[in-house]
Amino acid sequence: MSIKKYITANEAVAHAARLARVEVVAAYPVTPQTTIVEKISGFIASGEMDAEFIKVESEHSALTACMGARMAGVRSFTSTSSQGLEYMHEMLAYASGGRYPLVLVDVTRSVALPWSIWGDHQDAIQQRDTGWIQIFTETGQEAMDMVLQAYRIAEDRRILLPVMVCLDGFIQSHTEELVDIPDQGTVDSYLPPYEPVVTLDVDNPYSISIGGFGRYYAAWRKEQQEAMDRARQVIVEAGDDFARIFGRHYGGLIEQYRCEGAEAIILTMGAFTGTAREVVDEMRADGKAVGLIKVRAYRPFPVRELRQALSRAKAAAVLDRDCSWGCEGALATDLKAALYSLPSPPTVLNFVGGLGGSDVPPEQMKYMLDKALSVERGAPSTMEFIGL
Amino acid sequence: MRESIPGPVSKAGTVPTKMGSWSTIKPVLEGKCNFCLLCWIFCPEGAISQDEADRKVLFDHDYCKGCGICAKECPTKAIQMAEPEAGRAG
Amino acid sequence: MKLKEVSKEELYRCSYGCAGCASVLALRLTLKVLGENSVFVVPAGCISTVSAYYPQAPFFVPMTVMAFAATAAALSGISAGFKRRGREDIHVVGFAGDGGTADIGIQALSGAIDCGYKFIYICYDNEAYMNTGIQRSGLTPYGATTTTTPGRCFENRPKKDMLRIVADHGIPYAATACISYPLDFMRKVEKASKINGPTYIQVLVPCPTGWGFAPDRAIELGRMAVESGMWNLLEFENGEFHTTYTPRHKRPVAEYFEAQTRFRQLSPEQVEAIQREIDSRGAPGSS
Amino acid sequence: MNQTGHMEEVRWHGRGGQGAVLGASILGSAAALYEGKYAVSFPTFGAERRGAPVQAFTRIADHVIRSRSQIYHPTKLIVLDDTLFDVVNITDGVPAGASLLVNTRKSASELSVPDYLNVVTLDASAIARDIIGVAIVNTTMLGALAATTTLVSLDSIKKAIADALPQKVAERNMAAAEAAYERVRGK
Repeated sequence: MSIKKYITANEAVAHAARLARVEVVAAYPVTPQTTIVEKISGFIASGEMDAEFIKVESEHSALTACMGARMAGVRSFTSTSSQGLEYMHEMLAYASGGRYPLVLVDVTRSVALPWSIWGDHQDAIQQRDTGWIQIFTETGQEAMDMVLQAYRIAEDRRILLPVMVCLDGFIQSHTEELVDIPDQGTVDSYLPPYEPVVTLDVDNPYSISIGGFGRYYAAWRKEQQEAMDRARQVIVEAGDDFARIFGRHYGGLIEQYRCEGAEAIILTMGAFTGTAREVVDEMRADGKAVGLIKVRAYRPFPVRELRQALSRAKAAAVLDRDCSWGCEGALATDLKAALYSLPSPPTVLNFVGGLGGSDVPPEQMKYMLDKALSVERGAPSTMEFIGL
Repeated sequence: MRESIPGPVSKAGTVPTKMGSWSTIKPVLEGKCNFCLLCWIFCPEGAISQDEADRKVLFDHDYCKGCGICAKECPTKAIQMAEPEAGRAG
Repeated sequence: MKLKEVSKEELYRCSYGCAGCASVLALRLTLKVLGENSVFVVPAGCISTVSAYYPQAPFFVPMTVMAFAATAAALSGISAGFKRRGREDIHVVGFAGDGGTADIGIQALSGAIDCGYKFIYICYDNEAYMNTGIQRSGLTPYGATTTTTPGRCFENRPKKDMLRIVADHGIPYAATACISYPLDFMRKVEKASKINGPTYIQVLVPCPTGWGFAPDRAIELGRMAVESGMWNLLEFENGEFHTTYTPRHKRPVAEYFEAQTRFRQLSPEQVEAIQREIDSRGAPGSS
Repeated sequence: MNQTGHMEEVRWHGRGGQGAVLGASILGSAAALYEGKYAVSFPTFGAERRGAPVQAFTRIADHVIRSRSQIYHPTKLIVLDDTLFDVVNITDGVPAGASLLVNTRKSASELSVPDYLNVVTLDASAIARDIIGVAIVNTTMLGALAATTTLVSLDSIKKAIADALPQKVAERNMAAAEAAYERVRGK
């Protein structure tokens, strides 16, 4: 029997770690992630969760300790934000290159300087090329459900890559809403016990996470890319299986919302997708042909799915809560690359907004979509900051 | 192994090259070995073994890098460093 | 422990280490004590560089290469994992150089000692970043040249006292050792392996390449370091320091300096000052 | 503003330490868990410091609430401390017909509030001090809210208080909510 609780997304994530039967947690406090591990500490103290909590001295050590636990053959969990994720950067690459099936929750937050504890996606985007599967979520429910799915995806023998589940700092992490918390038995039927492929096993010893000269190195990297490619399918499967058992489905790599016949489509990642739904509904009611694509998987990037979803639109309005300085919003760049081979691709308009915790109110999204409706297909791409 | 285990992993104890090829000089036992085992314990490469029956040490030239620590530390000066014999491996 | 009782099994072989590498020797002896029931975490440094290029795997026990700063954190994670799996009998060993321990790894080491999981952290101390070509570390002694403290710009700060630093964490067991005293070193490794908590051993490993001496003199140089008082064989347990070996014959520090090239820029007056400093030292832990 | 129906947007004004965030949370959970509605609640996002003006928000609707933007046009305002009128623009963005519930010893006419708002005042501090023992008025104000709107019932508020607080404390807070309810109803 599942139970409904009125809780924050952070609390929901803590429940997910508990239900995933995580055995080692290592974490370091950083706003707005901290309440996740506080809750987990509470679960361990009350006996609701049977796990070791390693109170490390830094995020660098947190991720390392999670890798260590995996080397010993047990499931681990960590979460962080912003500077903490930046501090983990080196170990993020170790984890993916070493093919560790870790799960990390990033409660997204802007990156200093300028100093800011508030939300945007800059921290996650700056880790884009570390080789992690990155999935953005919209609600507390989706964050919890995705953490459970993340263990399935990461530990799948076809994948063996770490997964970063992103939820938006504050507007998602600290917002309370109804969350359906499944019972342990149902979760167990979805997520089997962890069976590691290789560990530090004294009876079957290996040197693991070692190095190799050129061609070996390149071969491992190619395998890593192939696993990322396979992850597109595995993410969809994990979501479909989840839906069969729990009745909740989030749409695989992307979710299309009212895209039928849409001339202009707004693309979002994360919690502001909810606001965009309202805006699309309202504009549709006014007879405007607009739709929404929620990009769930940022890595692996849903190239084929986006190409199909946008093949008939004349313009895409991309909301980036990040920027690749000297270029543009990261999602916009990736989207353009994905659309390149279309015979007549839609115009991509990039809007960088919601930085440093600033709100993206419905008016801004309407502005984006109206602008997209007004451009001709094939018009030059633009990039602008909104909300200033 | 790489077929079943993804990532940079290798079976423990895989030694494709024996490092004896590195050395230009090799230890030889020429004097009286008192079987004190100092050369054995100090050999970085584990290239010295014990012949318990004859109470003397043996050198495995496949592993010896020719550092000469054994000769230096031998209290009876029984070990000499010498050019390897012609035609010998390493 | 006697030499005849030391395990004949070789559990580390065919590294790419330099001829006469005392770090490799320290690893070999560590494995003789701990045996097959041990796993190793090796960060960036000499030992990982000579031990971990596919398909080469000279460790006969499980090992992993870890990021430079991360050794001790990995030990906590592995130890916690083994605890969960009921395998606390397995020795979880970190094997890191002086830079990986006293510089970039000191934060994780401090944190891991605080966490309190069972592990043995061994610092093979060759007193500089030898793997990258002899750069100064926090454990380079006063007076030594390296490629980043060349010539007259020799290292002008004292060697960081890691034993005292880990002791001040309230670590259950810590020791210094020197590769030239193998039984003392191995006894300390054995002692550490029986402690149910974090332990630390720092073993001095003379480096022919970095210190400037012929490879066959590696053991001799370590002996000279101890006999000159430049290095002391100590233990810290039950909150107290004590000496495990006092050389019968003291040796002037000048002799130790003359046996290698890294101190040769020191003037007689500077050597004299170092000698006075050594002579004025009290019992371990008393300063 | 959306196709699925009406949504109540409640904005809480208080000072750090007065319980605005917990009040918003209890209101949301009362609606979501005991009224069969959908609700979300969230604080203003920032470092909370005692005494500093803070805001918190509760959205309540009969349908799934998707918007993640802040609340700019609240249909209900709850003010925990009347000194805030001098510090922040409390009625900013509030549409005509919205209701305003203020903890104050003053009467509605004494507050400089636009006349297109429905104002209810209550000395919640006195009730809280009497019954709870401290002047933390969030639960007291929730009792008053239940009396003035159809948003949530007093019963649901009391259940949500019982969920949120340790038993002894919860009992006193429930009593304070009830007292405020009766006081406002009696007006």
